[in-house]
Amino acid sequence: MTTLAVRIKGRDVTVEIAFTLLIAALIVVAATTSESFLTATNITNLLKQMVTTGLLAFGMLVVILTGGIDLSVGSVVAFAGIVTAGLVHGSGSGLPIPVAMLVGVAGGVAFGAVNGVLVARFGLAPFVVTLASLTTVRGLAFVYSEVPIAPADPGFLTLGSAMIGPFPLITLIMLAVFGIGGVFLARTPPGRSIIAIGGNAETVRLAGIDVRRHLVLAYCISGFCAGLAGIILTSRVGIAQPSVGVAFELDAIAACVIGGASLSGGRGSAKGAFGGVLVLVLINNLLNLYGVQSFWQQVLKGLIIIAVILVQRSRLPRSVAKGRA
Amino acid sequence: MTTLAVRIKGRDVTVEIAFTLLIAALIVVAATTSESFLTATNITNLLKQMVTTGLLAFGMLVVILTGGIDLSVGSVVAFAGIVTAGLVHGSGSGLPIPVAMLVGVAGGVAFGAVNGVLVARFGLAPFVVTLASLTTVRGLAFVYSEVPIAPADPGFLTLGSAMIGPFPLITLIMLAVFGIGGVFLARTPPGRSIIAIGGNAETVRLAGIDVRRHLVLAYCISGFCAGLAGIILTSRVGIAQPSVGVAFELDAIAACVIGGASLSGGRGSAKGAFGGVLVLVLINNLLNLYGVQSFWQQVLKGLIIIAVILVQRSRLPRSVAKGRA
Amino acid sequence: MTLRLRDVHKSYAGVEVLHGVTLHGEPGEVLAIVGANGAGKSTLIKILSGVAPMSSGTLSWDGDELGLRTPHDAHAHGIRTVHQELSLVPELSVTENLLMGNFPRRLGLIDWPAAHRRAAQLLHEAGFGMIDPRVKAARLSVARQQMVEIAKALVSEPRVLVLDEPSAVLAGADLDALFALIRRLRSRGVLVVYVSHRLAEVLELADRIAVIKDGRVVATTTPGETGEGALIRLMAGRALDRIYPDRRPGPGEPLLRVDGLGRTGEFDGVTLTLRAGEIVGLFGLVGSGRTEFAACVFGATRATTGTAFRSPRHAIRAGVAMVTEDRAGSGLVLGMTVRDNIGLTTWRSTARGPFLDRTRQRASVSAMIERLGIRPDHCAGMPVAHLSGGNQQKVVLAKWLLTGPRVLILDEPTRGVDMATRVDIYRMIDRLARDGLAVLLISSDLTEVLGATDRVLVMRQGRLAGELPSAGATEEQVLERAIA
Amino acid sequence: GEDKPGDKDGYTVGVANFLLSGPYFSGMDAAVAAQAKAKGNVKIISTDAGGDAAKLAANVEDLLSRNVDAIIISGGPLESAPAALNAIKAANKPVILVDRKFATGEYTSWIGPDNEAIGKQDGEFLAARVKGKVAIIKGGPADNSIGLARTNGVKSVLGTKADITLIEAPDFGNWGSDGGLTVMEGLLAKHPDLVAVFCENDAMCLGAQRAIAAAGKTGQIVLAGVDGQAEALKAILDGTNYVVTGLNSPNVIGKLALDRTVEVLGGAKVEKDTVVPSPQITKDNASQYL
Ligand SMILES: Nc1ncnc2c1ncn2[C@@H]1O[C@H](COP(=O)(O)OP(=O)(O)OP(=O)(O)O)[C@@H](O)[C@H]1O
Ligand SMILES: Nc1ncnc2c1ncn2[C@@H]1O[C@H](COP(=O)(O)OP(=O)(O)OP(=O)(O)O)[C@@H](O)[C@H]1O
Ligand SMILES: [Mg+2]
Ligand SMILES: [Mg+2]
Repeated sequence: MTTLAVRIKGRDVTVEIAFTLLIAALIVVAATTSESFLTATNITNLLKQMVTTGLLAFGMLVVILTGGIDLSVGSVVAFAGIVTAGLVHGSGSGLPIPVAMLVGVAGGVAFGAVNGVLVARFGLAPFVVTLASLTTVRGLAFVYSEVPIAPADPGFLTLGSAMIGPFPLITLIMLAVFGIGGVFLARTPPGRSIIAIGGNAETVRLAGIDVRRHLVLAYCISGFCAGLAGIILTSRVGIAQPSVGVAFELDAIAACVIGGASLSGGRGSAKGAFGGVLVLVLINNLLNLYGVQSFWQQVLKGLIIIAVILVQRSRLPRSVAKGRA
Repeated sequence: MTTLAVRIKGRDVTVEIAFTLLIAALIVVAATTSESFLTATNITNLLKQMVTTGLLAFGMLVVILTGGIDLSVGSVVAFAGIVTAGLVHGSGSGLPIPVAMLVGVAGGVAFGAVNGVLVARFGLAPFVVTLASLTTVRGLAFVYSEVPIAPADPGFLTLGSAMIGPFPLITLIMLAVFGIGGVFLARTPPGRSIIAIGGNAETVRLAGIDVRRHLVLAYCISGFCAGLAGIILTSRVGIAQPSVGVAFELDAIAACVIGGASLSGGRGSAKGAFGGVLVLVLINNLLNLYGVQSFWQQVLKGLIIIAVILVQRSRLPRSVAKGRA
Repeated sequence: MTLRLRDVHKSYAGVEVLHGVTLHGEPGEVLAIVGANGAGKSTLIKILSGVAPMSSGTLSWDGDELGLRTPHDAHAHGIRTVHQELSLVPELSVTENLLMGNFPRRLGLIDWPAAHRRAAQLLHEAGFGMIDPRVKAARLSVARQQMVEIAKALVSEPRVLVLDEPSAVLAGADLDALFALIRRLRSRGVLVVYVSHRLAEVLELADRIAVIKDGRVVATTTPGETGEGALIRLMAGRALDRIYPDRRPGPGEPLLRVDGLGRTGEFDGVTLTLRAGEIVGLFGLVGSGRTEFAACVFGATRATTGTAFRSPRHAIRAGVAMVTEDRAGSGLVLGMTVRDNIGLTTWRSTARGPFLDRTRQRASVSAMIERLGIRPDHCAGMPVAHLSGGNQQKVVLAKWLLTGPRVLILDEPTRGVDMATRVDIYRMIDRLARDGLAVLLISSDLTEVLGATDRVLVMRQGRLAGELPSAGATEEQVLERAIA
Repeated sequence: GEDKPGDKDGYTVGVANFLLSGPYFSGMDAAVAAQAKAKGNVKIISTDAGGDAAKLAANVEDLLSRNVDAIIISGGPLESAPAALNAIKAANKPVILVDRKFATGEYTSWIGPDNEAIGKQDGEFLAARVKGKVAIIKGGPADNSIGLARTNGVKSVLGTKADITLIEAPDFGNWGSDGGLTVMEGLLAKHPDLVAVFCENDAMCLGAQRAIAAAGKTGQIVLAGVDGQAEALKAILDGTNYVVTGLNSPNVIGKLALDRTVEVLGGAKVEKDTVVPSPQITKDNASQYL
């Protein structure tokens, strides 16, 4: 039986290696086929470009681990951004930038809490709950300000543009989220409970753990990440637009699944999700560097995603693999 | 014990009654509060406007029953439309309209088949498979033609504008799909099997039923409905746009869930999904008649959806309700 | 120091299934609860463990009432339960399943090495030291999962340990380990509530026995003053002159021949022939590969050596039926009605044109409910999830009998089935065999495997380790072949 | 090494599209490319942000990292992209805006239409032609000020007319024909007595025209649009109830933009903002724009 366990371990490991190799391969291909790939500018771009998807992907991962899903993140990004910009801009009544940003993130957490309560307390399907809040929150973003807001204060761009040594500040922030988040999931009781809930909520309940509170927590984390992504995005672009962030949730979900997460919950890791983000960002960057025509980019992107999860699949036991979302 | 069954039955019925009452209530409110609601024009609009969502909702229902999901329908709508229009328009080489439309629908079925095979044969998560095809198929629609195509032949508009007595032809087509589809699900072996697969694929497989083939069938049906919706929409608008149909899948899914379908599969009915479509269309129509400003429409729509599924929830056994997508 | 249930009523959806149960247990005793399928044992236990609230009545410990609203409350009062249905989190390691909710921590973070040590120690203390705490629960056989479930209840020394049919999936040494554990706990003053259909072990283990029938306690007695026959009479309300039918006359022509079948890591070189009119037992210790062998023969998994059916479809066409050991996982569609579950195998074969033949389905289903005595008797329209464990098992059996099989493979078919019903099942198998079917009966129950069959095949670590005629063979003979 | 523009025979020009999925924008992208081909010595690298502001910034960064000589930004509905503009400034490359003039940030040159003027044109045309209820179908929220400008143009004319009542559709047509159709159906149900409809672009107008036809009100309601989309021009030429539009040709703008870019790279001193005239198109002159 030990041997079996080893074999299992061994199996997982092989897949992780395969996945890492895949990413390495992508990088090598990129470096060898496009002279502009390894330039400092491009690397910096990559580092910046992975931030939004990265943050959303981590939040999404936590929710997916519970067996849920959060479709509202794109709208929350827009809401947090426009509110923050509005508060800073606010003629005269403008808040100090950090305060305004805090409010923006808090808003994200609040929406997460609402999603969580509806899912946990009332047992509604996460897909529909967050689908509804996708609509509602987007509406609220426009209600708050139909027109884009570009805070005059140049300090507003700092967060998005500051560099720590060779690294963009925002990239370090995202890495921190993955680092801390990874530990949270792997090494703390609430983190483990969240994963266990995705595996078998009833069992967790029987173990005397408060399933509902943990579900709410998960959605709050996702809301937090979305809020954070929102203010970072706004500061990076320099202008807040209520229409921003449409379909962001899709890339975030794709990243998680590419990283080996199961949408039926209980399986997935921060490491994997981060890998997924890398893959997506590299694909985009490559297709751009090659100058692939926009619509063909879409065609290829879809095909590549399929190809990648075909590699991942080997991780799923057959039974799990059977046609469930 | 006799009472038990009756009570359980009775319980379901009460929910269905509640649901029917809800729809009735919506209609009464509409009729009494807006003089334009009961006008022939508005009723005809309603009948026409429910067609696209209706067709997509039925296809979606079949996939959802298997425990899957089909995010690609919006893109398939665009693809089927633009290809059909292109084939008709085709300078000189233009196909006869019915043939072109057949090709469009066939295209939808083909994409459905690809989704189905990836899910059934390779055991990939339906969410990601169809997410990828959402991207790819959208890309293909644009690759086929970046610009809208308006077939010169006025006969192209017939399908979308023909009336059978007081009823739009397209509405009757949609009703036929629900009618036949309802019987398919309730009264035929493949229909029942599709539902059973959503409940427990392994049990069904061991019962000697070819799970894979039924999964593929389910996605083909969804593709068929999307293709049909595509040609109907194009013929109705008179112009095929590669950009049409973004986020159509969301309304379709919402309709199914409002109608009591469970996204984890095995539960849901054609009747319910149709009710869900009615609710969505009525909400939109009402908000417009009241002249509710667009953003507030979004805000309200989300809230109403939540409200409605809160009514539906009473149908779910607690255990099922626990935080799963 | 007494645990008291007084006048406990429980209704599901307005239907009362417990009608005023009054019962008490003392520390340091084993209180056995026996009763037919659907009698209300699990329901009682769900109440004891805070899973389901009672409709009315009181539960008190030492005089003061415990208002149990959640499993958490039950834990707080030292009441630990092992439920009838396995409920591990498959994706997580044994360690995590065991310590869920109370991990050893360092600097606020979980200390995994310590956790694994703690888990290993727990398993060892429980007598299940053979299980590697690092393995994912999903990798464990049914039996070992059951052991983990039991160990889970011991994370903190319980005052009351409730076991709902823990022995159903255990056999041989594993079963002995469980009994030893129970005796140790009793000696430490733990009250053990023990639900089982295996009357022999109940009589061996229990200090007191409560018999439940149709939601009422019809008797409380002690092993001293009762016996199997008496208990069965109390449970079933009827006497069972004898449990196993007569042996059948010599077998007819071969119906199923398996030659050198193997599957890497599971079983190897299995050769056997099933003849018309015979019942063949397949005994083996847990993990010996019987389930895997059966699944492979049936075409549910691919063989690596030898040939079997290509798919369940082919097997069924050839007249083979298989009742799997995992009811919830592969036997039933829990969300569907009893009617749909029983009809599943025959939807297509009985279809009229493209349509289901509903009238025929209805007729054959109610015939089956009648024939197998599935309770409640009007359950056709009920969600199968609302049936008791044993009755669910009958539904699975019914589904397969409808295919009119010529070869019947039964993997632990009497698991969780009450004595009276077992007797019915033995009779039924016997009748089928006499009608010319060949039956392969996979079982971990020695008496059953000897009593109900014509010959016994013994599997050891995935290989056939011997064959005995059931008549005259002793349990020892079978066991020594089963143990490596 | 960073190579000075001018001291080489050819240029590489990056085109950053905010989104291509619309005939106007893909037309713009194509026009730029076509003109580059015509010029011969200009290489085009086109990117699409798919409507994501951050991705636009990212694409601009990608282009800069590929060391293009200049960047043309087709901002579509995007109000501004300060960060992107800053990045380009930092790399001191020229940036030419087409169609969309960004509200904030520095750019080298802008070439585009005067959307308010186009709106006024349509307004005056309608004012001279109809009395009664005139509906306005907007493409999307005012975070896209292009549409807003067009509507304001119309309002500035019709709003002042005593014999005209303006009715704004409650929801948006999302710049597409299908949207135009459904919004129009809603309007017709509530206001059967409309005499004219103005849509913020031709695509929506074409859909609205179908709705009007389906309601049998073709004789009663005329339509006015903006852009000069081929189908619209044809409808106008055929003398349908689609009576007017204002040309906002991506071909013209795209061509000018590339020429302008090359001038800049050549070191020429160029006009900062260039408004491309948007002639009114009616039955009389439609043929010359088809
Ligand atoms: N969730 C439920 N809804 C409705 N009825 C239920 C439910 N659970 C159990 N029942 C009914 O309650 C009765 C007792 O069920 P219970 O599971 O307690 O029986 P049991 O004694 O454990 O039987 P077994 O020995 O087969 O496990 C049965 O008639 C069963 O159909
Ligand atoms: N603890 C375990 N960990 C991993 N794999 C196991 C374990 N136990 C069994 N297996 C695998 O499953 C096979 C059979 O297990 P299983 O217990 O189902 O056999 P069985 O004879 O059907 O016993 P039972 O039916 O009583 O469960 C073993 O041969 C082995 O390959
Ligand atoms: Mg029970
Ligand atoms: Mg077994």
